[in-house]
Amino acid sequence: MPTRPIGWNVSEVAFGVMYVLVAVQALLLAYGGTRRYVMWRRGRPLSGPLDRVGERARHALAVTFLHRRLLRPGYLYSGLMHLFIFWGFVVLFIGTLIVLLEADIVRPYFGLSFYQGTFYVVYKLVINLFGLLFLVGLLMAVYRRYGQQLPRFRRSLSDDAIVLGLLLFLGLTGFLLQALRLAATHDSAAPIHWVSYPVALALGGVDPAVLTGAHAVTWWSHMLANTALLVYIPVSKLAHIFTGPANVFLRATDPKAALNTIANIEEQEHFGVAKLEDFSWKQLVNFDACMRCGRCLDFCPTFNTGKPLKPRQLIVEIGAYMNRQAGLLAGPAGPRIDEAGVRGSELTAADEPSLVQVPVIANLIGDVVSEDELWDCTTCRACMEQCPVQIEHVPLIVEMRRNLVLEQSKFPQELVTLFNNLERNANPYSFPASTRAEWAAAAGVQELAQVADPSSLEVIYWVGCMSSFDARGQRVATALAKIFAAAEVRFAILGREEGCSGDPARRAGNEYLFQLLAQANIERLNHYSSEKRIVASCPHCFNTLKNEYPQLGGNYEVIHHSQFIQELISSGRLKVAPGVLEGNGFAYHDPCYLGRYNEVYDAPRDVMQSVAGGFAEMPRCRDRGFCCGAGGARAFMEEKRGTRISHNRLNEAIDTRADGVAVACPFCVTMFEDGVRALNVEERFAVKDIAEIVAAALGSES
Amino acid sequence: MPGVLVIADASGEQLAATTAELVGEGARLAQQLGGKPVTVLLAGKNVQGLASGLGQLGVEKVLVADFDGSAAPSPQWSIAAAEQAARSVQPEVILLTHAGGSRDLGATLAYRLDTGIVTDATALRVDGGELIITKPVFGGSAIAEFAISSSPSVVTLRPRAFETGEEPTPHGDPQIESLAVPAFDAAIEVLEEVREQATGGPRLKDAKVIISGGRGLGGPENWHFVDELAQILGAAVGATRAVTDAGWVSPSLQVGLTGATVAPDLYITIGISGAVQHIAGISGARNVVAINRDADANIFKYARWGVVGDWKLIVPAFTQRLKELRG
Amino acid sequence: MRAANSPGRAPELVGATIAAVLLEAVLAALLTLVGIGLTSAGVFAHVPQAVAPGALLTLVGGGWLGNALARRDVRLFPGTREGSKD
Amino acid sequence: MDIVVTVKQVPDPDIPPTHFRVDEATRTVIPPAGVSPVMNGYDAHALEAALRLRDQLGGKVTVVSLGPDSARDALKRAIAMGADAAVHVNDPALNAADSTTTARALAAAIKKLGHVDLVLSGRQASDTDGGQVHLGIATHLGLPAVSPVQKIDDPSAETVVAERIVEDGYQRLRVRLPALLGVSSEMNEPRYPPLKGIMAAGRAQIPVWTAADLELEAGQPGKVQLRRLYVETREASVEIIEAESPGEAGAKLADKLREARLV
Repeated sequence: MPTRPIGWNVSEVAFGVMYVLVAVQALLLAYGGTRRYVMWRRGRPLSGPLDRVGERARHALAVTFLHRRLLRPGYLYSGLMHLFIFWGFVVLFIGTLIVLLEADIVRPYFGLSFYQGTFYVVYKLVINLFGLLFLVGLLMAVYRRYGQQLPRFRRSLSDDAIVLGLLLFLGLTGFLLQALRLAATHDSAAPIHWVSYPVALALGGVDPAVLTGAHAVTWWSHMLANTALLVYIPVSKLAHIFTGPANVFLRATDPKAALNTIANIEEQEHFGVAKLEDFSWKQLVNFDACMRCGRCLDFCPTFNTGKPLKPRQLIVEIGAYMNRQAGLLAGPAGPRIDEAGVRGSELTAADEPSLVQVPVIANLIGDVVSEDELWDCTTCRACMEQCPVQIEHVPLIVEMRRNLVLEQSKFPQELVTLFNNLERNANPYSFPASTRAEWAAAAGVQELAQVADPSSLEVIYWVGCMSSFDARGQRVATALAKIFAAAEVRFAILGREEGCSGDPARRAGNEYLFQLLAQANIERLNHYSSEKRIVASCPHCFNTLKNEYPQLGGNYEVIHHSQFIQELISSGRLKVAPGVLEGNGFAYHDPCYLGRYNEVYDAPRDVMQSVAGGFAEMPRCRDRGFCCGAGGARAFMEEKRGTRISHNRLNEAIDTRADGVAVACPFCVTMFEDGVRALNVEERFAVKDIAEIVAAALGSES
Repeated sequence: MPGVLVIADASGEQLAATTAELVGEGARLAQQLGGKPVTVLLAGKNVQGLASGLGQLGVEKVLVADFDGSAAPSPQWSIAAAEQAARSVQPEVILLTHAGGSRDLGATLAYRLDTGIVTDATALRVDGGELIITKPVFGGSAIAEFAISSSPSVVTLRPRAFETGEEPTPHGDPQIESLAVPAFDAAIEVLEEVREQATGGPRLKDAKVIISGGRGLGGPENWHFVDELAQILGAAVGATRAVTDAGWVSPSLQVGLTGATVAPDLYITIGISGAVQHIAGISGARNVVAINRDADANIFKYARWGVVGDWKLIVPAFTQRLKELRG
Repeated sequence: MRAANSPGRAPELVGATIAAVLLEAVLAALLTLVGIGLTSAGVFAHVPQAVAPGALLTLVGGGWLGNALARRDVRLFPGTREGSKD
Repeated sequence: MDIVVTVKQVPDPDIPPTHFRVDEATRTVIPPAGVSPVMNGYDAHALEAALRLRDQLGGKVTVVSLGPDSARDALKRAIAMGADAAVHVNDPALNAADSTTTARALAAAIKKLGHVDLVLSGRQASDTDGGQVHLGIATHLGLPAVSPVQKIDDPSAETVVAERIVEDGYQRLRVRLPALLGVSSEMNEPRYPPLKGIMAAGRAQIPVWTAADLELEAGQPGKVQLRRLYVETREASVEIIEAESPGEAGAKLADKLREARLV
């Protein structure tokens, strides 16, 4: 009957101490956990109760136990690494409980024992397997962080080393204990401990007394390390064991592309976030959920061009600030993550407020997070898309922008011009609203107001400011008009009745201006039957109309022109001559607000397929695409820090050997057009909206 | 014997260039008003020497108020001097230049004399015995004609908008009378006067004329063409975002949505295609001139005059001709 | 805690003394000690049945104590009192 | 320090010249559709300067504007930016009046306000580009005036130091208070109003003073009459200069500009 004596070679004193330590562990674990909870409670209450709890729970479980967000294309290594550590940890923990069950309950109370025979054999085989996986995962982690020279791991914290060290030590001492006992007791069931068995054999020749002594020492260190780990969890990044799943559970479920609205803004006294208490308690959990994997940095436009804003640092520093207030020695509060020195970086120490100098009481904006960091963000969503625990960086940043704009009116000078123009002309430029439809007259496009019978129309074409005023944008709008004509789509534009959708104002934190602009547009759109489909050629307008206007009572069916064109082609209404493009064709660039925000990845690709007979896919594409640098009202600000985002992306497109880049957003167009001129490749590299490419393909037809 | 009083800008070492224009226009006006005399007031620090120079311009009578203080004369001293001169001469018209200290001197003087003033005039004419003053308003978008019903009529003239006297008959040494400046309230004390070397001409935001360069110029080595032109026209220098991004010139020169918003009378662009980000900054410009090789460039949509071709050939000739025109 | 909880205030925490939480803390501590007593008895006097309840009491008592201290904003770690500029 | 700022509402200076229309009969501007008038740019700089002085030394900032009902928007903007109070001088007899009458009316209004340490005005307004009314106000109030000012230094209860822009340089002047300064755009960047301010402006009650309130004998003719207001006719589309050679074109361009008296 294979089994083992529980507590072999463990003195009564040792056992006594072990149970006393339980008190210490419980005390500090509870203290740390409560301190964090107390901090969260300081946040604002939610507007309503949590919605869709069941769905949230299912999602959280899938993310936690199946690693839905950790095991993703491009992240196989780190995904498996974490899977091994996670399941190793879980199974070993259960294993310990089983022993406790046998020793302290089943035996004493029922005089029975299940810890033997077949169960025992299976138990040992499984425990050894997961123990091994645990070690493998940890070694992978060590290599990941200290072996591979990933830019995002250029610097690590003592916390990172402590956590890995503790876990490794536990795993190794665990197996060592086994091996020593096997060697000392000549256990007949030794081979089923298939991992530690070889070690036991190796120790075979050693004097049993020595083995027994070594065993005792190892036992103590193993148990003390275990205590240390449990105590360390709440004050270190290990807290993510609990906060991670919690954050995933609490994630925003409403249309992910919509920013929250400030209800009856006129009555508010206080706007956005100036201090921790201004965040909702749900948002505060974000800062405790981060365990610094750095995936948020991989496709981050500001991190990869050496700007002050680094999403991980933002979260870590606010988190550390919060934990210092909580009275916890949170790991990050020690040395700081500092990605300075990544490629293209021109950062000086001055660019980054040093956390070490941040006292417990400090200004969130200014001392903990710099204004530069907040204004750098293009709101491209790359960080949120990649974050395994679904931290919501962009809304956090916009909240702080809101405070700077609406309350302190502190923001880059360029935005003053932008806001004034939006107020006066309902467009970001200084053109009178009355000139908005001038391009249309030339292109023979009708304004809705002039249409005798609007009900006869199939769609309303939402042009957007860029395509209404910018000569380059007008070419796109005209191309689209040509496509509509070719497919005999009855359409009209709002023209002079159209105004900026409000996206730049909202992303820049001027929620009030956004609501003014949005309400004006909703009023007019509702005036014309709101059943009409709206086709938008600007992903920013598209996203705002589709996902944010409902917040203000504007519910429309909105689609992007790439979707509409695909529809026209697949339904056969639009005849295109495929493969009209000779040469190497185009690379396709995903606009953030079309791709990541609205998951329209395939429509534009299908269109490229059918008109250009294909396209070049860039390494960074789809949900892992790279921003052009225009989002979040950045298009209207100067890019003073770091290197140019648009150039970074453009070089990637050029490296595909394509003759040009195809985009589906007027802002991407201008960013890249400026880029090709600056890089002096205008002769050999084109920038085109897919609408223009399609229109060109029509040429041979009509 | 009433006539025209010209208050010359005597702040500099020698006679300001505008004085000739004032005297020239003053004489013309005096003619139309019936052969009235022109009197010039020179008020400032050691201006005695400048008086004879006025003779060259055909001036017969000069009032000289010499400031004997150590520092520069305070605005209030200048006003006191001007007011004293006006009261003694009793002119029908008082002319000043619309530049430097004369701008506010003219206005304050007018109010002291309880009469009307029109500033920054570009043309004067006597119409039925009445002085009609033309000036651009709304930054040059419109032209206004004013008349002043009270006397004297105080007018400040836009520099370079008026011809200097056509070959004045040199009048030998003019009759010089020194003017005693009465006591005045010394509420303003001059601490120091700082002369800055004319760095890059006027400020972009307020400039009446701006020369702007774009990437079409090819590279920073060609930027001196822009600077030279600006020099000659006393214009400010501007640039597109592409140019400032490329680091050819300081970012402070950027005109456009993310740079300065300007509204000059004349905006000359060289090698600028006219991206919306730039156009957005110049929608207030009155007269845009476009020099660009691409005939379809967007800038021509906003230009009043355009030249299509290689700026390398156009600009030097343009600059040369301007030199000639401005003597 | 209440004070710090009021929104809009700078988040300096009013560090309470053990005295302020004496009663609850003492209760929790007693519970813990009873637990430890039981486990010790179980181990040293060879009454295995005492171990499990003992351990449970230790766990609950310790947890309660930690939670009580945390809620009353007692600072257990050095250098984390409000205003500390380290 | 109690500061009065004079503000004027003007047609949006960004109206493209091609869209600029005037009614020659009434000698007034016809603004293009959807373009609302704005606060004169230099006045915004003056207000910003006043707000900063107040925040530094305490006291009160009052804005005064003369103009028709629409001018109230400029005053509301000023309150939104942070002004403590506003007065709207609004009287048909005054609104159409000339610069001398305007100066007299504003001076009377400021006098009526009582104690004032400093009056700040924009160096000129972007409609008439006169740059004289504020100096008129100073003369009527018997205040020392400095204009255009690019910088205000060590303000005290008795004096301020003003940097006055002159040809190729500036003068540093110590000015005894009360005084009037004509502010130029070099001085600062006007702030964008915080939302609280915008809301406060919405609720603000702005007193309206008429000529009678100011004891002005209204209706007396001004000293400066606008006889004519017109827009120079010009082709909407660009005139491309043709010539044998590029060089010739360049020279011809110079002549064109000369004809137009632009150089």
